[in-house]
Amino acid sequence: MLEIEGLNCYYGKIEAVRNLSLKVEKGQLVTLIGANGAGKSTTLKSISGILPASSGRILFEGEDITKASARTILDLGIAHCPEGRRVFPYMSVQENLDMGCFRRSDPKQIESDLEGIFDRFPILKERRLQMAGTLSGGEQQMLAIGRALMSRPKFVLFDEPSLGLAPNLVKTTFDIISEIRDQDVTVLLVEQNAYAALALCDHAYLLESGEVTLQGTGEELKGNDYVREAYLGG
Amino acid sequence: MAEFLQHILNAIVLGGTYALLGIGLTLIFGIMKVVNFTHGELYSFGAYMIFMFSAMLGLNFFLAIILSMVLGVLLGGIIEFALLRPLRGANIDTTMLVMIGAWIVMQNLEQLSWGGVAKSINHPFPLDPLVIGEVSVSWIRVFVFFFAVILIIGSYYLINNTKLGKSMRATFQDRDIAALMGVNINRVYTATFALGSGLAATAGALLGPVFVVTPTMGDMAALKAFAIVILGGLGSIAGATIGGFILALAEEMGAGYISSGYRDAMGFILIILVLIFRPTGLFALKERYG
Amino acid sequence: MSRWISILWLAFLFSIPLWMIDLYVLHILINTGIFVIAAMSLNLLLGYTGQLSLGHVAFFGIGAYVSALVSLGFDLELTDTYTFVFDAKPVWIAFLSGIIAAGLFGWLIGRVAFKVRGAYFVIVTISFAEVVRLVSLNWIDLTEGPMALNNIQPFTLGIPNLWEMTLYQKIPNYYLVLVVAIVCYILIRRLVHSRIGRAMIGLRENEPLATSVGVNVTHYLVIATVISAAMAGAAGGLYTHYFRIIDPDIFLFIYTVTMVIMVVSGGKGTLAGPIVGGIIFGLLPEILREFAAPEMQWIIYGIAMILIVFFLPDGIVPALKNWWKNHRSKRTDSAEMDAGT
Amino acid sequence: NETIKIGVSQPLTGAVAASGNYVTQGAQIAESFINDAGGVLGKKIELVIEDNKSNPKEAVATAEKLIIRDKVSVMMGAWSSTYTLAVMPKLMEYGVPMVVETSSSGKITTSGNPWIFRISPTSQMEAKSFGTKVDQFKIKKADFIVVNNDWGRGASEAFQEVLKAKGISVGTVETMDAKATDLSAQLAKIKSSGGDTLFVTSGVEQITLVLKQMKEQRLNHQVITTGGSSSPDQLISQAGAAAEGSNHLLFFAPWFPESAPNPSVATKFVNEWNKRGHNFAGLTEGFRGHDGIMTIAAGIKAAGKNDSKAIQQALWDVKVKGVNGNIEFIKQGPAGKESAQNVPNVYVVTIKDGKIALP
Amino acid sequence: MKTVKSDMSEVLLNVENIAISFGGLVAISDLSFNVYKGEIVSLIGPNGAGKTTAFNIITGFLKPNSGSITYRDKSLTGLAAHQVAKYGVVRTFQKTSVFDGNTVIENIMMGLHLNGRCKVWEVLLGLPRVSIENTRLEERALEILDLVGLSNRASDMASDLAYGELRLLEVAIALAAEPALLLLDEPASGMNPSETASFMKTVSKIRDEGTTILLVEHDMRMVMGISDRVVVLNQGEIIASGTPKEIQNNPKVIHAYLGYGDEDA
Ligand SMILES: Nc1ncnc2c1ncn2[C@@H]1O[C@H](COP(=O)(O)OP(=O)(O)OP(=O)(O)O)[C@@H](O)[C@H]1O
Ligand SMILES: Nc1ncnc2c1ncn2[C@@H]1O[C@H](COP(=O)(O)OP(=O)(O)OP(=O)(O)O)[C@@H](O)[C@H]1O
Ligand SMILES: [Mg+2]
Ligand SMILES: [Mg+2]
Repeated sequence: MLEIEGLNCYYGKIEAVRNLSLKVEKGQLVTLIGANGAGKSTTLKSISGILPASSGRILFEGEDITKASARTILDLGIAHCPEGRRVFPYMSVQENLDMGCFRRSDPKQIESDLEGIFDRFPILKERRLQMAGTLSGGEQQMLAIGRALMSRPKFVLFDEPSLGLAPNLVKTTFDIISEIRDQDVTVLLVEQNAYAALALCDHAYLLESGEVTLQGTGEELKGNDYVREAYLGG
Repeated sequence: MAEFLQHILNAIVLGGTYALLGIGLTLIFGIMKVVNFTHGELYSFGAYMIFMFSAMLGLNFFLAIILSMVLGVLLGGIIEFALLRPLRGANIDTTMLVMIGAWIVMQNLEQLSWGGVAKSINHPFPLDPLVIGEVSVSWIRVFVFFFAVILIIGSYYLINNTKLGKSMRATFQDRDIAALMGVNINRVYTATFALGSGLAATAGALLGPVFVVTPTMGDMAALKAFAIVILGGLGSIAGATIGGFILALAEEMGAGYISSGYRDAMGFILIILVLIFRPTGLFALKERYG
Repeated sequence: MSRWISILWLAFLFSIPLWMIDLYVLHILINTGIFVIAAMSLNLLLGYTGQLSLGHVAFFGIGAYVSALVSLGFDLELTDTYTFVFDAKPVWIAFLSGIIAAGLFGWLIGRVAFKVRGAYFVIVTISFAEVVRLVSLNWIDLTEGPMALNNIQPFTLGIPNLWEMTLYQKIPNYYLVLVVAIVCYILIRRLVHSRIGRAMIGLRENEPLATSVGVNVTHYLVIATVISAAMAGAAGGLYTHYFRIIDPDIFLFIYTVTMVIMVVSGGKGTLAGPIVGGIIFGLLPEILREFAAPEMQWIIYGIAMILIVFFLPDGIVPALKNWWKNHRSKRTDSAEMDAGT
Repeated sequence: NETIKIGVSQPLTGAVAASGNYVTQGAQIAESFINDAGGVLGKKIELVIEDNKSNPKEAVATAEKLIIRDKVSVMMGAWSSTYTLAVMPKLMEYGVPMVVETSSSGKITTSGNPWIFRISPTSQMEAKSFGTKVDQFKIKKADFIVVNNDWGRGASEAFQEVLKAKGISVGTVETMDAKATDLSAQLAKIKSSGGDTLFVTSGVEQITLVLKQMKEQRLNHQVITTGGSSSPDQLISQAGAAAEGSNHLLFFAPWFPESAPNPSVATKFVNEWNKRGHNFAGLTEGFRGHDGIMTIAAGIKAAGKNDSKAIQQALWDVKVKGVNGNIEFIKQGPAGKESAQNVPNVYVVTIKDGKIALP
Repeated sequence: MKTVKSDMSEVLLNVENIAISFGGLVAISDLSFNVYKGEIVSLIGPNGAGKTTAFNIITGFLKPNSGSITYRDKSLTGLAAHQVAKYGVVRTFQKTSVFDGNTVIENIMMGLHLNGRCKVWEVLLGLPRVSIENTRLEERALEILDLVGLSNRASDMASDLAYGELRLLEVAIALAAEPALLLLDEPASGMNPSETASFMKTVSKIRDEGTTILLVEHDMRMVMGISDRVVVLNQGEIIASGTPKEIQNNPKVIHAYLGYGDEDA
């Protein structure tokens, strides 16, 4: 479904991703692990079109989206739940969720999707009218997840979705992810909570200094000594 | 008493146009975070356009107003496209400097093309004023007031209740994320700037016939617009509206009962006081720490 | 190395009057120098604390007016029967009074800044400048209002009763401005390279974080505004005693804008920025004056600003620094390669 | 084939640019008149025109440039009293005479600057001259609205004095910022004062606004504008019916050049002005540039050489037939350091049936 | 309240009955707890429980509606944030927060603000002690970078750091202010388990050098692995406190916070 070939990304002169290639099959849950600064978020950003790749190719369902705008990419069905929450601080919870379905025009469906998200994160329903910027960190994270799902994507990029969530909600979040996978939504997941991510995924890539250094099934990576040592805390 | 009522009436009528200037700027300065020094120039541009259409080309007065509005929107769009788009992501001081440059260029182009002599525009309204009891107000001002009020309500609705309004706010709070939501960022930037500019040009087109048109007429107007935006709280349409009326009232009363020399000072003193007691303007948005 | 460059620079600046026979050029340099001082003072606020003062000209003007009034003397009818008479004082006392008065107003604005930041601070300063302008325009008993204060004494240097020199001529005025500018530069440099300067920069970058490590925001904003205002006041004093006229137009917004242009185009938050920007935008109008019609002068000025921003968005000095750094690293690279072969 | 340079400092941009440009156009007409007639001392004259940007500091800068860079030995300028006052110390410093063509402040000629030669009237002179005509206006109580600068305030003081001397009472005195457009507050106040006549001193733009807004607020005062630059034509075209019946003190009435003291000079000037396609409304200002340059040329001729000191001496004795009338100087100011002042003519015109008429 | 380690008898921080609400929303209804000298206490609880708000109140960023905060017998209630820092109570922020436009070492130098003594006039006069102090602060800054393991990035711009490094830098900045009590707000979020493990060692080191630590964190491995004591907050109230073991098995905590079957812990 998604295929990246030889991707290179720069921030000014800093090279953040180097010659990266990866593949995500339809319906799969693929995870990307790696140390801080390895280039995971950068990869996601260039897939969703907010950071232009400097070279390489990104194909989505056979279509080249390397140079496409974020809007086009969204319209193809890719949603990105970005790192660090990034909610619209001066908009209410409700308005933030509305932004999530900015490109949709099926009010009935939207209403039921909204209910679905409120079921998962009841606090959001309670805080519907609160300015998102005044939410607590975890509440903002829930909002960011909800907002990404509001576009009804067929492919979701999750960047550390469990960040700042309480353990019970971390669980909820992983439940959501495996559930949407079951609904045939493809997921590319970046997680620091590598145990959970590796346990859940179909395929995993290890990223180091902007390059893929290892890949395999979740079990394989979990079993790898190096990975255990460096990323799973021994 | 008559004098007092006259002052109040004057203030209300003036406040309408102040509010128009204020909301135009609150879109650009309050929401887009561009310190827009060309706001005053769009105001005088609107005034010159109605002069051109109505006084020089002899078009229908109301048609001339509409044309000036449209051209104001267009000019705003062009400025955004040519000057701000290449600087997307630059910090606020950088864009401010460009806008200062544009301001200087525009004002002197105006001076070059129209000359320094003030222009006056005739309007189709009767010269004899509308008399209400002891007070009076000219018909053109009544027209300007209602026109302004309609535009204010329209803008309010646009920002708060339409998809475009929502995408504007989203874009200027977090550009990348708005793009992720499918907002066409470039279009929103241009539209916001064009809309704000259009409102300024409209204010100019409305006030041109009331006052006279000169190349430097925009300077004070811009300064007041900034004051109004701050008074109301950044980015708040309601705030800018109320700020506009409050400023007009303060000026009118100050000039009437304290000293006309300090007329413009009234507004500024008011602003300092407001900000001392309510540091984020009258209608501020909340923030949190941590 | 950099010490040698500064010494060369100083030697050059001090030598100008020795070989520059065109007095008009000196006049322009004096005028530019005064504005460079004002721009440096603005840079302390805008560049280092991140607070944009769009009313900076108020401090400049207060310094100028106070200095003029103290040197001229004035009387104020306070009540019908009591008139406050202030005798004329020597110019250097007047100059110091101007600095102190501007500093005091800086303190006042700094206190307000305790409450407001960012755009709100901008508008407080604009409002402050407008109010001061209107006061100077309307308090005719004191300031002569729009009629301007005229025949202000030129600067006088000297030891009382022993030796005195009145600076009517260009050359001594040039040196005076140069010395004041150097003093201001040194003071600012010391300040920003100290923990006090770091506190200011911290405020600019992240106020809650700075507070959380113990930076007293009000305190440092007040310090910055007082010093900045006092320096602007000094520039104002120099202006008054050089041009020898002062009127409410000194508070015009365009002067603040000029200072901002100088600071931002040169590179805010850099020591050399306001000097470079000040020299460019101080000299540009004079250069243009020779070639273009009045409106065209302004138009070219505006376009020059836009172009600078487009091509050097961080300002000229940071751009030069970057260029120099790349240039050097390229050179050392190739040197290493040479050594390798 | 060297030229004799004459420095001109005028506001060509900024707040009062329109007036400065008219004066400059008048000066350029005089320049070509003189040069067509063979110049002075066998050389052509050349105006070096500098823009003082409607700003006193810039006025000083223009003086510096004209004197040190262009080495002119005589100047004309600098329109507003504030700019002129700013330039004056420079005249002392470098010893260069200046013909002052517009400024009205009394201070200019009383401060003891012997390099000043003013051809425009002070507000006192204007007021005094108005005093001889005041009876025809049948004033009982007068109000004032003046621009808040030396000119407006000076005029209001001078006219109040003359009126009070005639036993006429003075009601409200209001000022307005030079850039103010909304004068409704001041007018509302004036309305409640109960006067019958309103004296207005400001630029023509603001007078237009005063007239229009008076109408809006139903103010029925008789209007008299002072200061001489009010260009009634522009008022008629811009204020329309609101201008009807207003009276204007002028120093030149270009509609009736034949009734000027020097009809041939005035007619020639007006014809040339029109031929050049300049704005007719600008004539009430433009003539000053003409008269100023004519005076300077006469001074140079009388001096016999292009030398500041000599020109200063010679100017005292020149007699010039100007557009406004005959120009010759009397002494004003502290003894030994007197400035020179001309006593100009003052006219009154009225707008009647949308036309300019002599009352 | 029950003390866990009897040798920690000196109360460093005493929070008593604080409450705060925003508009109609009660964020903290009634919160009291102690922090003893030398311990690491974790404050945990569901999202929106009021942990960050409690930090804001303790460190002077917010004024509580009621209640008091005492630090070593001195009342902190109502003090401004910079004054609280002066007493040695320093916090980090949940949302990454560094001096973006500066290098890493400059960031630490700014954190060292309270360590410097020079007055404005001394600086303006350029007294020698100013430059001596500068050198001293620079050395100290390098030491701190060493401690958190960021020395290799000393001259990089803070804005170029990756998320995890930023989190370390934040802690380093706070350390520069020489806290006696350090409040860390989710410092390990965004770190992977290995990084968290090494970060835990850093935190222990900091504690061993005499700094008491109050920690807010959702990573249970860290909380359980490092804390001497855990306080659990829910909806603005304390629902439990005790040793990590006790807390882990407390049904109320499991219900409100941990969720059933926390497989990895
Ligand atoms: N906005 C930016 N500007 C400059 N450099 C950046 C920026 N964002 C990231 N980098 C650099 O790019 C590299 C890769 O960063 P990226 O954010 O992709 O890492 P990551 O794998 O997501 O790490 P983390 O787990 O900390 O989120 C890092 O070295 C970082 O310093
Ligand atoms: N300034 C504010 N305005 C309105 N509500 C606020 C404000 N600050 C906090 N809140 C609310 O108070 C509650 C407590 O917030 P706080 O940030 O303390 O939670 P927290 O325990 O730190 O949660 P998390 O673990 O998600 O960071 C939240 O529900 C939040 O929405
Ligand atoms: Mg990342
Ligand atoms: Mg929190």
